[in-house]
Amino acid sequence: MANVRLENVKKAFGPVQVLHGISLDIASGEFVSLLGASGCGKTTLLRIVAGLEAVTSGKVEIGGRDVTALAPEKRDISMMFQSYALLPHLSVAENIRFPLRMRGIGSREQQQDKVRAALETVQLGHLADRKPRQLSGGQQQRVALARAIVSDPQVLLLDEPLSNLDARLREDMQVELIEIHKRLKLTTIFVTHDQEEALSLSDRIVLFNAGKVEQQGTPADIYAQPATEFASNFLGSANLVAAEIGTDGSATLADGQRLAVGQDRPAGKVSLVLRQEDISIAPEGAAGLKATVRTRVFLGARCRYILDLAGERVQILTGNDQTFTFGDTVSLSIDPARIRIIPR
Amino acid sequence: MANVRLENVKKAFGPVQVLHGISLDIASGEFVSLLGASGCGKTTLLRIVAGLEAVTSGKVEIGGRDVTALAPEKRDISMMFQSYALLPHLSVAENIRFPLRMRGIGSREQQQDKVRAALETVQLGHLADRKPRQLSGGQQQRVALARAIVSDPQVLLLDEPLSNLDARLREDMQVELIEIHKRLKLTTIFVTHDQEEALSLSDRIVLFNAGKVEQQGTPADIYAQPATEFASNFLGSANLVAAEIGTDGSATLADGQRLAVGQDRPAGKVSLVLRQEDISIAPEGAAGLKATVRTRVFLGARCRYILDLAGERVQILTGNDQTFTFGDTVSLSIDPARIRIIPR
Amino acid sequence: QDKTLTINSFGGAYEQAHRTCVIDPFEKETGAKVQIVTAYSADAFAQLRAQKDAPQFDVINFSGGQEIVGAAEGLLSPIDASKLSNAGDLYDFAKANFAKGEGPAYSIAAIGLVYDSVKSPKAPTSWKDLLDPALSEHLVLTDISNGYGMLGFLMLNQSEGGTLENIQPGLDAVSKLLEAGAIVVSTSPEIQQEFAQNDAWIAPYASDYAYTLRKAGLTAKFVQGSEGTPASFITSNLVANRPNQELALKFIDISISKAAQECFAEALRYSPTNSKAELSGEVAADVAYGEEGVKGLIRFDPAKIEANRKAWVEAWNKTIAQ
Amino acid sequence: MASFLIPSWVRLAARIFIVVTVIFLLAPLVVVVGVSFSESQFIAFPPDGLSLRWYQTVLSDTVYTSAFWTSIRIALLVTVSATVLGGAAAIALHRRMLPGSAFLATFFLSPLVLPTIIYAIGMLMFWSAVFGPVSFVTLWIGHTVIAIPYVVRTTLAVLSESDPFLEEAARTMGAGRIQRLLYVVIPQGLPGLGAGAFFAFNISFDEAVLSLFLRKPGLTTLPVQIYGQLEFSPDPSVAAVSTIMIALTVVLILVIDRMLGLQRFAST
Amino acid sequence: MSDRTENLLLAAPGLLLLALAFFLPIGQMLVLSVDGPEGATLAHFSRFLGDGFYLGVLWRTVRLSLIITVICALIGFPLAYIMARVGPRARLWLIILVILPLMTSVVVRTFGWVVLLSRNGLIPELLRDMGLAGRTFALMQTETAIVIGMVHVLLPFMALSILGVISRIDTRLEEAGRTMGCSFLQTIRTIVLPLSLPGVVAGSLLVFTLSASSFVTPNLLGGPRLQVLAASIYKSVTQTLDWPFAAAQAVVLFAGILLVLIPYVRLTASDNG
Ligand SMILES: Nc1ncnc2c1ncn2[C@@H]1O[C@H](COP(=O)(O)OP(=O)(O)OP(=O)(O)O)[C@@H](O)[C@H]1O
Ligand SMILES: Nc1ncnc2c1ncn2[C@@H]1O[C@H](COP(=O)(O)OP(=O)(O)OP(=O)(O)O)[C@@H](O)[C@H]1O
Ligand SMILES: [Mg+2]
Ligand SMILES: [Mg+2]
Repeated sequence: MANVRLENVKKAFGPVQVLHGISLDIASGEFVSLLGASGCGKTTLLRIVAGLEAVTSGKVEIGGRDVTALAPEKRDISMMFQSYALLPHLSVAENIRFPLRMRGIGSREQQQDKVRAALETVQLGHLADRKPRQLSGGQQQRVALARAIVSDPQVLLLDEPLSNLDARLREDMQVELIEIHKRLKLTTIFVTHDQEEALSLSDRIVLFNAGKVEQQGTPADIYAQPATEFASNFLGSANLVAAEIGTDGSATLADGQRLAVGQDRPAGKVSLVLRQEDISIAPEGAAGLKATVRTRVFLGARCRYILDLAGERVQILTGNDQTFTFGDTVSLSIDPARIRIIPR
Repeated sequence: MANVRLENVKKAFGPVQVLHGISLDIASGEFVSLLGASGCGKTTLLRIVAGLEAVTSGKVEIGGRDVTALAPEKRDISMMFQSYALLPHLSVAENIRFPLRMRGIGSREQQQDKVRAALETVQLGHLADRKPRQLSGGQQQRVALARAIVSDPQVLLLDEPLSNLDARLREDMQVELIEIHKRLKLTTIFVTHDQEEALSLSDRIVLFNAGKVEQQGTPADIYAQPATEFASNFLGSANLVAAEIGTDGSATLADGQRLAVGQDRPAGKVSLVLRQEDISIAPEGAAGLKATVRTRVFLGARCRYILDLAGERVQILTGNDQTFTFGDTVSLSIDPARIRIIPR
Repeated sequence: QDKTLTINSFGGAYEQAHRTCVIDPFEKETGAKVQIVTAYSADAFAQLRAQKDAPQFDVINFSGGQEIVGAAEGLLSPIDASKLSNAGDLYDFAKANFAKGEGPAYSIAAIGLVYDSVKSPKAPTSWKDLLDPALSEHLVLTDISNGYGMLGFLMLNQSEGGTLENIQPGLDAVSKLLEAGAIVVSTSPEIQQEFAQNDAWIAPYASDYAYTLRKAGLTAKFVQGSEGTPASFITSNLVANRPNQELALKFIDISISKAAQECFAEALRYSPTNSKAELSGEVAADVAYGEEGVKGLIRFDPAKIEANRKAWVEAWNKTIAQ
Repeated sequence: MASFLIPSWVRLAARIFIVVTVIFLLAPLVVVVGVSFSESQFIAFPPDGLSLRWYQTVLSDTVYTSAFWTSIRIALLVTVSATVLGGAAAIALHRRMLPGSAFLATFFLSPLVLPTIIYAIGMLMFWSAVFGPVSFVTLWIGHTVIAIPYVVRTTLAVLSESDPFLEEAARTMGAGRIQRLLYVVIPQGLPGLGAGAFFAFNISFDEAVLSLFLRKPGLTTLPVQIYGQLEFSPDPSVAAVSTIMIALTVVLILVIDRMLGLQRFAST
Repeated sequence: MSDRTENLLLAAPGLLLLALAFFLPIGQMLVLSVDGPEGATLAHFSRFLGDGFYLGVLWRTVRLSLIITVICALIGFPLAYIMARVGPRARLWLIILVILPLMTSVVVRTFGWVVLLSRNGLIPELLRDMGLAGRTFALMQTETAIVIGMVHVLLPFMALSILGVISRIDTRLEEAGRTMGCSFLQTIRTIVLPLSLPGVVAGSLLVFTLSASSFVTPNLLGGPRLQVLAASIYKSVTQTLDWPFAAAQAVVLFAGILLVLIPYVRLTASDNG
């Protein structure tokens, strides 16, 4: 068990500055997700924690010890690579046994038992003797996952471990991860591009933006109170609608429709941040803002509408109870407390 | 534009039988998604359509022509690989220009324009001169996507093209894909592990199970009427609850609770298939089945409850309006028409 | 008719002398052109044999007795002595086997003792001196795959009481010498190397090489052993199956001419085989000169050597093997 | 890679290792260079006296320059022919689609297994019997034969480590056979082809035995010339020739590097 | 055109050249090995195989070739690894240094060694000065000298063969190894070495066959007292003019090399998939 501390870590690849001073404190046994846009530096950060990449400046501590210049194999970490990095010359079972062998954990029999258990965890018991090249993409990813968790390291670094798995399997794996995490109290840093995954699994979410920490907090906090436009945009896929706050505190849209907003704001031009799942939709005639349906996107359990509201494109996410089609006029309502306002 | 027809295609890798006789008809300009568990043979099927893998038996037609033994380069297809297969010695721009160069499409300037446009589509205009090795995982994936779409082939094969992208980017890319598809009327076969993606993008979904086509149909059809247990399980993450149909046609659970079921069924022991998003949850006291909350999983816009219903584990997916915590007794209701019954 | 001849020569200073003494006069006289392939006898012979369907040499020169095998295998043409204007001037032994196909000997290298006149504690006088323990750590023997080495060994053998029928005494002496620290080399440059850098004092080898060493600035001297001086013949042979044999014969004729032989002796210290050749005193001192001098030379029967070569080489190899 | 990924003692050991290896590799060359400036007639080291006389000898002697050009001509031709033939064969073998690929790979190694002299004699006998006199072409063919194994081996080894999907990806992008070779397989095999081509050049340029037996007047290669010089009158002129070769090599590589960025090539 | 035809076409020119310009001439030479005065005979083989001396020569050839191959691999692998992992500038210089010796004639280079190793050469003198060797100590004409000279000649072949393969290995595999607890050296042993095996195999095939069949260097450095098979063949061809025996020795050498190589290739090929 060990905490991880990053202190103003900067990293540049030649002229390309990738991390602009990251400071992070991850408690022992915490499960932290890194969320952020593609190319924002998540993998780079993991690699720095693992010791695979030297920092340009800054400090890395694991378990209270300064490891900035410590070799990876001395850090008692385990990392799953985004590209899997399976050893092509070893079979699946040998790949998974590899960290045990290298760290000298247990006797040969114990190692084989652990390998078997890890293979069962990722539901690949029947493929133990295959070579990685003979596996499908998702199978390879699971082998990489099994290899990362088999050795019970102090710090577990997972780089998009479930991206190539179908929904069922993904849920199963999430459950396994949580259980392993709870059982062994591993400090886990988890990179994912799937918000629901991050929100459901983590003790804490760290939101990255272009090499900086944009916001961090518990899933509920960070979801409910995005601190910046980027955060709300990234997490909730929010709509931005231009409006003007009148003297009475209510907002007027471009076409003159008005709605109540919760926050007290000085009058002026603003953008309303409307999260797509906060807006509810009803047939014409109900109270609310009038909008026209442009597209309906079927998502199975849910449904996404693209609407025209006061000349702006608005997306909403709703259940599948009522259906509207192209051209229908609908009525939108939103809890004023959930509307955030940012100056324009 | 061309249709694609598979006729009883079988494929084995040595002793491992992977495809057990697949027949598929994909109309010209159709957008078809392949859904299925990890390792079920999706990639293999794409590779057969591309001509990269010889069939063990069966026939492949593209545009009405038997191409079973035709070389891939003569098929006017374009394929995005699950592992990207970017050419390491070429820059990003050169990688994307590659299919144009190979097919001799347009002059050098036109090619460069197309490359620029494709790069913009995947939002990577600024990285044109990098080598693939200097990109993040998601960036590499987008380069592969750009390379697949740049040459406007008759048939576009995409193998999990968006798995490494964050939600925002993923939505953007989905929109771009749909627009490209509409504009050029490409026949598209799309492998994904993301159901919502499949449901929202496709004209048709083909559900795979262990090398066989389990079901196919429009997204709405396949979602609403899963034909088999596997289908309902895979698509809706359904719960199976043991019950006994009484003579009055209602179902009795193990603990004696009763509920109405829509289908007419002879009396006897059955399993009820309850889709997790069809069940609604209310505080104790409301009408419905009594259940106890085991876990609540926060998913941002949604929330998943794991409940104990009549001694069985049941998952439900709901909005975030009301929250219940561990130990709460709640009341579950479900539209009888949405309950499917399968004999036990 | 094609007026070019292809011959082999032995490279380096030898080839230069060959050019001045034989080739230039030949070209001047006939207007023909001579092309040289630089090759030792052994390599040239291998090439000749392999190319027997389309030989490239017109005249081929050997120093290691290869003409005997070549003649026996029909690779060489018999020579009609009457077509060589200078044949009459040759000593008899130099033209003994014309009919078989062996060409005339046009030079003789005398095998004796090459020693370092400064470092060596005493000037050797006889082959027996090779066995002097004081010298053995500074003695260089030559492998018998080398023509000079073969003759040197046979002479040592003879001085130890052996004969061409029995080379065991020679082999015994060699193994004794090796035990005492002598070394074996297989090519001439290695001898130079040993003398120049590695404290070698004495080696049984040819007179012309002593001269080469001297020209290279070493303090090497040559003496004939008192037991006798074996001779190595350099022969000039007419290759069979070549179109312009007339021209080739003319070339051989010039090789054995008085002028050519004097020139060779002057340049390289080879002993002439032309009885008419006249040498200056300085040159004469380094070679076997005149009827008498030549008579003192020992010629081990080349036919016997050829017949036994395989066996001897094998025996020698086993003796020296470490 | 991050600097601390390699332990400092390994760095130190690597430095020492490189220094020792370089000393080992260069030791005889230093002797050769040293000897080339010697004043004396014979090869000795350290040289006694300094002079450039051997350079004068070499540069004014047409036998060396003409032998040099003969060698260069043959070596360049052999580089091309051996790389093309060997590279093509290696690519075919790598794809493992021919029956008995493993056997064929060994087959391609066979010219290395026999001492060249056996081949030289065989080739000379064969050529004389079938075609008559040997020529430049004979030597070219002979050198190509003994250079091919190098190209096949090195290329095969490098290809075996490359991503098998790349060629497939190129096919789906419409790359025909030739294009695939040109734009995917060859770039992938480049380090092997490069090494093989260099070996081929070097083998031909340094080959003495075959050249010795297959030569004829006017067809003398530099190694044969050097070999002859050493056999018949060893003097420091051979050292001077070799020193010139060393200097030429370094200059050539640096010039190519300036022009083409060899380091980029070397890094793939 | 099918893929198979394409590959046939690719391989055919090389195969054809080898068949016509190698196997035909060499076959003609090798049949001499059973050539006797009265028709076919195995006498040349029995002469070789029945004689301890020649068997000794064969054994020395194989033994020295093995030693040379192992040493070349031991030096060549780290050398190639370092070359692959240093910066591009340093790599260029290392490559130049490795190929420089190749640009000097083998004979001349070997002469360089002769000068260094002989009795008054630099190295024995150094050893003598340090009191490590006796008065007449020389490295010339020892097996050590042969090994030194041959390693020098063949090391570049080994190093460059391995370099090509190592430069193709994905560095992320090494990194993965490190995160799984491999020390640097363990990574080398368990990941880099197995993955560069094709290069090591290629290199050792070249080095082994070359050292078994080379003649100039062993002959100059080992002298006539330490014969290797190639030198013996050379002698039979040019000195004793006994070509049938030379051919028989060549056949034996060929067989000997195959005997060593086939199990080696088998053993290493199975790991290559
Ligand atoms: N070379 C091979 N030898 C043996 N089995 C193989 C080979 N290649 C693939 N398979 C097996 O074939 C099955 C189908 O593989 P395929 O790659 O088509 O799966 P997939 O549906 O794409 O899975 P994923 O979603 O995980 O990518 C897998 O179970 C895999 O293990
Ligand atoms: N060797 C390199 N040279 C230059 N830039 C690089 C190099 N490696 C990575 N980058 C850049 O650094 C940035 C961060 O890369 P990183 O792999 O950490 O992103 P990421 O957050 O993991 O993205 P993804 O979700 O797409 O995997 C990217 O913009 C990438 O282009
Ligand atoms: Mg990443
Ligand atoms: Mg797949």
